[in-house]
Amino acid sequence: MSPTILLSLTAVATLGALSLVLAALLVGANRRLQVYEDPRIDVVDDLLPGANCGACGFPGCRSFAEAVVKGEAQPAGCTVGTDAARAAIAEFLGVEVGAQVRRVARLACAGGRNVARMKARGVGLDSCAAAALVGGGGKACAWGCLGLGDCDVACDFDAISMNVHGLPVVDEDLCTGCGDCVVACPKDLFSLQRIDRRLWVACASREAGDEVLEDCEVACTACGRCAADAPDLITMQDNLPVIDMSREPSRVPIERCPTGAIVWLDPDRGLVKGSAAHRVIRRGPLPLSPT
Amino acid sequence: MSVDRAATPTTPSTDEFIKGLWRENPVFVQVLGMCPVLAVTNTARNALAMGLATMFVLVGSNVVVSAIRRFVPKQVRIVTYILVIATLVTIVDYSIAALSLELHKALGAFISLIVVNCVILGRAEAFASKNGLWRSFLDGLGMGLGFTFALLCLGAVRELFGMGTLFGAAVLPAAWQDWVIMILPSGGFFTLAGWVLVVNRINQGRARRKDAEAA
Amino acid sequence: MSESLASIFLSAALVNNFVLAWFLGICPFLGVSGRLSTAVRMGGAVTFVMVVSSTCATGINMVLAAIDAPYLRLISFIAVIASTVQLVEMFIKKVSPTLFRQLGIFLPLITTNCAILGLALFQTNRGYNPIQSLVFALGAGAGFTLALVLMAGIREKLDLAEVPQLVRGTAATLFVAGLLSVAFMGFAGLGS
Amino acid sequence: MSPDTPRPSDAVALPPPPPAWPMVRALVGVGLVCAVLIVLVYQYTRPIIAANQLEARQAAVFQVLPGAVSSTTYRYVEGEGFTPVADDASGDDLVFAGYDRQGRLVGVAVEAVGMGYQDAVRVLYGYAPDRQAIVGMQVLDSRETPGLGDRANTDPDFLANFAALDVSLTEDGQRIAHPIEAVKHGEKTEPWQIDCITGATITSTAIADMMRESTAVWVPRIAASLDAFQSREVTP
Amino acid sequence: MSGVTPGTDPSRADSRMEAAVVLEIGSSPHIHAGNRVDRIMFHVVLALLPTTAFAVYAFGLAGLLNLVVAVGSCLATEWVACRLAGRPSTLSDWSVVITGLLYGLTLPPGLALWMVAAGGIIAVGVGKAIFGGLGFNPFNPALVGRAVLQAAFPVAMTTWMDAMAPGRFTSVPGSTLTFPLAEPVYDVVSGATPLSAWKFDHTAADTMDLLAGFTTGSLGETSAVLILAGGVYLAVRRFMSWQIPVAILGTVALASGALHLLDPARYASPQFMLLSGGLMLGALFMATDMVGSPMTPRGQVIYGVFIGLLVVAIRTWGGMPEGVMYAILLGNAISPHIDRLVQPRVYGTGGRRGTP
Amino acid sequence: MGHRGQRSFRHGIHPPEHKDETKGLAIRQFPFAPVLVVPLSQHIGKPAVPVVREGQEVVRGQRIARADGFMSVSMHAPASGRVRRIGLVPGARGQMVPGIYIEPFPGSTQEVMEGRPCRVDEAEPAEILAAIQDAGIVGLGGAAFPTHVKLSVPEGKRIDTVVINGVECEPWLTTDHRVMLEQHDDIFMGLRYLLRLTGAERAIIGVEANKLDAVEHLRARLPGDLPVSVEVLAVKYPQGAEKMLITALLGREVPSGGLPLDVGVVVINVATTAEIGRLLPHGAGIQERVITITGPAIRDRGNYRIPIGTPLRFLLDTVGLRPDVSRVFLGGPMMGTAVASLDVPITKGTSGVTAFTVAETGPITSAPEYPCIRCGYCLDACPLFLNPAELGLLARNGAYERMAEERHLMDCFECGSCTYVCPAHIPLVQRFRVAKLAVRRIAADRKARGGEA
Ligand SMILES: Cc1cc2nc3c(=O)[nH]c(=O)nc-3n(C[C@H](O)[C@H](O)[C@H](O)COP(=O)(O)O)c2cc1C
Ligand SMILES: Cc1cc2nc3c(=O)[nH]c(=O)nc-3n(C[C@H](O)[C@H](O)[C@H](O)COP(=O)(O)O)c2cc1C
Ligand SMILES: Cc1cc2nc3c(=O)[nH]c(=O)nc-3n(C[C@H](O)[C@H](O)[C@H](O)COP(=O)(O)O)c2cc1C
Ligand SMILES: Cc1cc2nc3c(=O)[nH]c(=O)nc-3n(C[C@H](O)[C@H](O)[C@H](O)CO)c2cc1C
Ligand code: SF4
Ligand code: SF4
Ligand code: SF4
Ligand code: SF4
Ligand code: FES
Repeated sequence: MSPTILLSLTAVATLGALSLVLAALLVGANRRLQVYEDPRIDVVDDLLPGANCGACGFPGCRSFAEAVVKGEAQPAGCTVGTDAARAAIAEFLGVEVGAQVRRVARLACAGGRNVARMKARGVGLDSCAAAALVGGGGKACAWGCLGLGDCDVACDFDAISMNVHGLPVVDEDLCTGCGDCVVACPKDLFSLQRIDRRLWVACASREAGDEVLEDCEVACTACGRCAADAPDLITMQDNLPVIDMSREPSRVPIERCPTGAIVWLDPDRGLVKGSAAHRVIRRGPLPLSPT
Repeated sequence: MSVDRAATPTTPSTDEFIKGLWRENPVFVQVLGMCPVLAVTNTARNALAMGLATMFVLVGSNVVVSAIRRFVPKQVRIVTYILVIATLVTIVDYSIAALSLELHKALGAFISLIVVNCVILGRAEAFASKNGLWRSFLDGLGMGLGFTFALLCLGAVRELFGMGTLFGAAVLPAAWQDWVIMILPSGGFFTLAGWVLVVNRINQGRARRKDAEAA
Repeated sequence: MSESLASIFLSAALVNNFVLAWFLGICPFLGVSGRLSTAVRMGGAVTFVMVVSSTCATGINMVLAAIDAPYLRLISFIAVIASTVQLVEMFIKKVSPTLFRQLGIFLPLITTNCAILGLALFQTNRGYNPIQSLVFALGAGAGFTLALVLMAGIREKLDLAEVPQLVRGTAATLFVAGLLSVAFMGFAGLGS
Repeated sequence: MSPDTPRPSDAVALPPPPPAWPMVRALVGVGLVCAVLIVLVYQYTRPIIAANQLEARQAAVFQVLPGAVSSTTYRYVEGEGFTPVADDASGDDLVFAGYDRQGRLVGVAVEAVGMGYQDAVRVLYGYAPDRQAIVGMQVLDSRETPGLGDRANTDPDFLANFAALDVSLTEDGQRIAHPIEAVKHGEKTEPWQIDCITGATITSTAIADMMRESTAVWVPRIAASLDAFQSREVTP
Repeated sequence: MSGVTPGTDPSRADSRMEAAVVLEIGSSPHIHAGNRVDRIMFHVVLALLPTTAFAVYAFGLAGLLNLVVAVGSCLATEWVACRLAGRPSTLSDWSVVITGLLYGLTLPPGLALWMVAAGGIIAVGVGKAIFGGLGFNPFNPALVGRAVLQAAFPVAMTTWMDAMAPGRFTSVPGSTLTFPLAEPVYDVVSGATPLSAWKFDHTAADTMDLLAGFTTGSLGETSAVLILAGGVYLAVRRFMSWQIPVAILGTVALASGALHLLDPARYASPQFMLLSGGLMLGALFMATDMVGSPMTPRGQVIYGVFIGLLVVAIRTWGGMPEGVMYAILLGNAISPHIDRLVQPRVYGTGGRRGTP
Repeated sequence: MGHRGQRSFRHGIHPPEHKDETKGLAIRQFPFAPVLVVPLSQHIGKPAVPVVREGQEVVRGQRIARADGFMSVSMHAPASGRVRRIGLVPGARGQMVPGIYIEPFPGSTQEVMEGRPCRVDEAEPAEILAAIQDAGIVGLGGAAFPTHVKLSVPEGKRIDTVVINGVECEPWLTTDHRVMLEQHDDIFMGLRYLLRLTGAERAIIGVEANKLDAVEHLRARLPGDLPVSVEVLAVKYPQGAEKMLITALLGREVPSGGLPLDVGVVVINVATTAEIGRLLPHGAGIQERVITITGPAIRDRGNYRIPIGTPLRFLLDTVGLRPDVSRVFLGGPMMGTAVASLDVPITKGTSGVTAFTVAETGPITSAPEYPCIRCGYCLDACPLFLNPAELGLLARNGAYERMAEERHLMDCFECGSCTYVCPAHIPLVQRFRVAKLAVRRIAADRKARGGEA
């Protein structure tokens, strides 16, 4: 035999034996050590956006995927991803997409620096939470937005931006309804609302009477006109109108509001006030009022 | 049950070639195959040789893996791929030794270690096992070139500063003070860090320009 | 060469630290050194695999010497090591899903970790006997773990630092690696 | 139910255990093909590599034994002395005799190993029995610092130490009369001293040390069996 | 209820709040101890001045140029780094001056000035700025500068000139003024430092010489007395923790003392170990840099012992005659772990509990 | 200051005391404001429920609101007058809270109305407890925690020591000091109630060494039949915090997350004790308290007995305020809360009003914030052995949950010692307050979303 053939035989025999042993080991291992995990979870997880934002109410995308596979949640529960992705999941699992009306964050305050007064000079950390801990942040209205943007920082989706008057503005297209701003705001001004409920009370002041206008020119004075005009939609509680969100909203209640505290959130035109609301055209901030 | 996630490629196949050069450069962007990148780049010549050797194995393994991908069950995938790669590396190893013993000595164990270069198995796993022959070939070629390019970047800088030469030829004046650290391990880390900074900077600039265009 | 076991260990762990002086296992060194807890586990896993593969390599060397087939060394090393790692991986997945999740995608990367194969090749090149090989593997594993743990400690600290955007990530890690490597030069000549 | 077989509530079938045959087939098949390939390449390159290695070794031998043009490899076996072996033999009991154009023994080249600044350093030195001296030295393998320790192989001043390094034997031929020692740069006064490289005292000392130890073993052996090397037919 | 009711005295009517005031709301505490980072740093500079002055006296013009370039390059790098990062300049906090001074003091006098500048740029650039500046650097920046130089130019960094050389105030060695990036040529090369003399020739320097600083070595490793004085000043003013230097010096004394007792011929005496090389400067001014050292006193002792042991090990068994720099850098590397493991025991968690 | 041999706790700080300004000034009666503002929630717990109508006339000491459940106490009219309005009143933290506006009758004699007395030697413990709740007594040391809740010992626990907190470690304030000097009889009477109620075998009054006159005063008058001693402690802030006080006096350590009860102790402030001793024998309720009005911006500093509900504006008008005032805070400078509005009233928990001028606050507001240089001063200051530096770094990066899980954030009682010493002027305790709030909100949000996952 030529040396090449001899060598080849040794090599083939050795490697053949080696790979046989390895194959046997792996086969055995696959039999005995295999851990079962529903492979569909991986697939669904892959189809989810991976933002782990919690808008679906689950701790992360993967646990949502597990829930969807188990049938405990519907694909539509993820409000962040695209419609196509939701449809793909539904198709893959052979289930309904499910209906879920999107919820977005709504801010119950319209008191920007141009209309709401400060009564003390805040020093220290540049954060609403920190400011709220000392004297409530120095805003004359005890309920109002401090405008230091904790909500802006908290939002992972860039859906919140601070406007020139120091008020957060929510971009409805970007908002996923994850609720991070709700947790972040020390004044509890954010809440998640159905996107199709466009009647909104942009005020949280529980004080009544025209004195509140000294603190904020767009505050609700609790005059009750809105509730009077749409009694089945609105009730007055604690000096604030409360909208019944289970009902189809209408624009009627905003019409006679003297301060424009109750508004219609038009998707295109933004915040629409009633015709009776006095117009504020001030652009600069109100001066600090001495205490 | 399984959804083929790379089912229908939507990109032109030339993209497979180009992406490895910069956008998905295995070294600067993916940070893979770092050991040879650092270990054998103390001279430009070593870097080039290592780059070419790796490219050969990368292209070869991509092609073979792509060819046999349908016959290999997923449980033995890694071992099988590694056998293929190891064979190719053994071939390279012997070939280099036959070509130049000196080069073989300079590259040392790192030729053998091409087997475990994460880039190679990474491409086999992530790309070749899911794509056709031609695309896999292009992918291997592109990644290999990108890898070689990165190695050369390091090798040239390290050799120039460390010895005042390039590919063995003196390019700096005789009075040049060598920076010994450049050919030491720490110099490898620093040079790579420097290059990553440069790449980051370029990419940042690009992103900014793109943003500006979009706006 | 009949080196003493202590000097083999010291050399592999400190003087010629696998990661910082020899550039072996850089990928996991850069990849898994973000959190200390993971780093420690990865170090343990690598050390374990090193011991296993060093033993395998000793055995393979004997067999190959017997049949005089040095050309099969590389392929046998890597095949055996790869399957062993895969077995270990499956074992861990079964025994401790948490550990598995923490090491995540890096477990398969141990297979493609130069340090493992490098160890097998070096011990062969240096002609270590089985006991020396074992000590060498332990030293290399300890050195790898040490480098990883030191890096992780610093990276956790840097997580809270104001590292400039441009440097954050890989570049910062590489700079720290370079500085660690410089610091390890202090061990030069120890144990000889 | 054991933990590895949880069944999802909705009846998704557990995947069947993977079939063994395709796995074995794939792995063994690939293994066999690889084996053949490797053998082919090995067969093809082996002679070339061997020739390269021989050439490299001979080049080194010729360098440490100036004047030598051919060499023979000898193996030393305790009690039996030196016997010539094939040129591609390996082991750490080999020495290489170098011969000049006339077939006369120029000297014997010996390998020595020791711990340097960073890692092991391997050198080859040439011993000329007639001059009772080392006549050349080359570093075969080292990981010393470039620009410092690795100057041991390039620094002409340092290499000059080994042009005629005295290793004459004592009267009884058992020991070196003046063991090799290293001294700081510029302090060499005796022919058996090695003048260190500035900035690389450690490497220099290491080389001196390993040569002292090696010569203590090999020089008496070689000197005692000079005859074994002399019997060499001239190859044209 | 004794006393008069206030506010009823009509003569004090003017003191009433005539004008409304604007209040400031800040959160408590509303008072502060009054110490400030820049003041602490300034005191460190003060404490370093005697050592610096002596270095200039001992090495003359070369030493002065060295220190000026060292401090200048560090300051310049910091300024550029702040510009690049878009931060306000931090030069005024004095910390870079410390870095520059200490870095300069670790260099061999006569080192080419371009190397000094390169090292200064590395010290602040790679040692500090890339990690976010003051307070975030994992390693001691001054030592990073020196360690990188040592690795880059090992020959230049181990070529020494004699202290107290005549004519040192009128001329500088040729190597100092080497053309940038060119290899220096040495004219006045001197003997070895006490440590390398011990390592390679086994000759120990005189203790009194070491104390006073009449030996060869880096700029700042000469006068142990002045360094100690500065350190004691800082420790007394609580600007630096005394635990670290005490632990380092104590460990070195104990470990080398034990070795010396075993074999006085092979192992140097403890007083020699303590006073030679950069140990004093390192233990008192560099290991104590709070940024790279553990925060708890117990952790600081562990850190000090670790550094001390490493110093003895490297000097005794390692490849190099001196190991303080590497020991401190390695100490920096483990200090996050010391900090993690040696946390103060939080009140009310285990340990002392009350018995009801 | 570290008086050798005097007991204390470890760590802590030594801010300048500034007590000489007022400690020699006897307590004076403060006049009635034209309108008193009585928040219904001056304590921790549920607000009280009004039992009067708008327009109704009330007599000083008359109950105007009743406790709403156990975690609540009654409110009493601070003056004879008319209820003008029941609505929202400004709170110290800037919020609007429910409260009652009372217009005192000018020229009224302001006799205090008494109720059913609770006799110490006859009453059952449960009756004493009810009487304390009825008297509207809450912790006057600052926290305003309902005292009866604190004194209700749950099944299986035992109190062996009642600690009376006369430490008053807060700089500037001298309220407790004056109470100890002027109301020793009330204190001892209160102690009788406390000992009887808790069944404790002894009581210790802890006083810092800067009030040695009070110590001597009390020691000279100790009733022989009471197992009570007066202990002198080294001067150190925050020794008045109950955990530190317990450690200083008894060497016991209240477990993390636990209460003094867990080590068999209850801590009651001297003023609270005095109030118990003053009110219970007459069945009266709290209508006033002693406070220190002090600070560089105040003209007529002193210690005053002031009606609850006095608005700050009237208070400062009365004592005179310098025009360069910059901050007014309720309490002392270490723990006090700065107010944004002078409409805020004095409540039961207010132990002092301090006003600073720009001279004091300027250097603090203008000091630049440096990065943490890891000097460890804060570690040396924190009485709870937390690691404020690490916490500060984590807080800066918003890692609130890690702070709570790994670094005992929730143990921090916000004493501010760390901020006081930090040379980098990092607002540490401020960040910790935000962090604690965030941790609570996140936890609440989790809970609301359906449990831990
Ligand atoms: C980065 C670095 C590399 C070094 N490399 C070597 C080396 O390869 N060989 C050596 O003998 N010494 C080496 N040294 C050690 C020092 O140069 C050592 O001080 C020197 O060997 C002492 O010799 P001298 O007395 O001639 O200065 C190195 C030092 C450093 C910092
Ligand atoms: C930092 C800190 C400091 C305190 N200082 C005092 C003090 O000086 N005097 C005091 O009576 N209570 C002080 N307290 C409140 C006590 O912890 C404790 O609540 C009080 O003594 C209990 O008595 P009380 O409920 O009667 O107010 C302090 C609390 C904290 C957290
Ligand atoms: C939710 C809650 C429950 C409490 N329960 C008790 C209690 O059962 N017994 C008690 O002695 N104190 C209790 N405390 C009071 C505290 O131990 C402490 O006295 C009070 O918060 C004021 O102390 P400080 O001023 O030191 O913070 C409780 C406090 C809180 C916030
Ligand atoms: C006691 C003390 C020692 C210091 N030692 C050093 C030092 O060795 N190296 C250095 O660069 N800075 C030192 N500094 C300054 C400062 O901490 C240093 O610039 C920071 O390391 C930069 O982040 C020291 C400061 C103090 C207070
Ligand atoms: S909405 Fe809330 S969080 Fe956002 S800026 Fe206003 S106060 Fe701050
Ligand atoms: S009409 Fe406007 S002001 Fe009146 S209650 Fe409605 S929201 Fe408030
Ligand atoms: S505020 Fe909190 S962290 Fe700071 S010293 Fe006080 S208890 Fe410690
Ligand atoms: S006192 Fe300030 S600077 Fe010092 S360690 Fe604490 S937080 Fe850092
Ligand atoms: S190349 Fe070495 S570990 Fe990746």
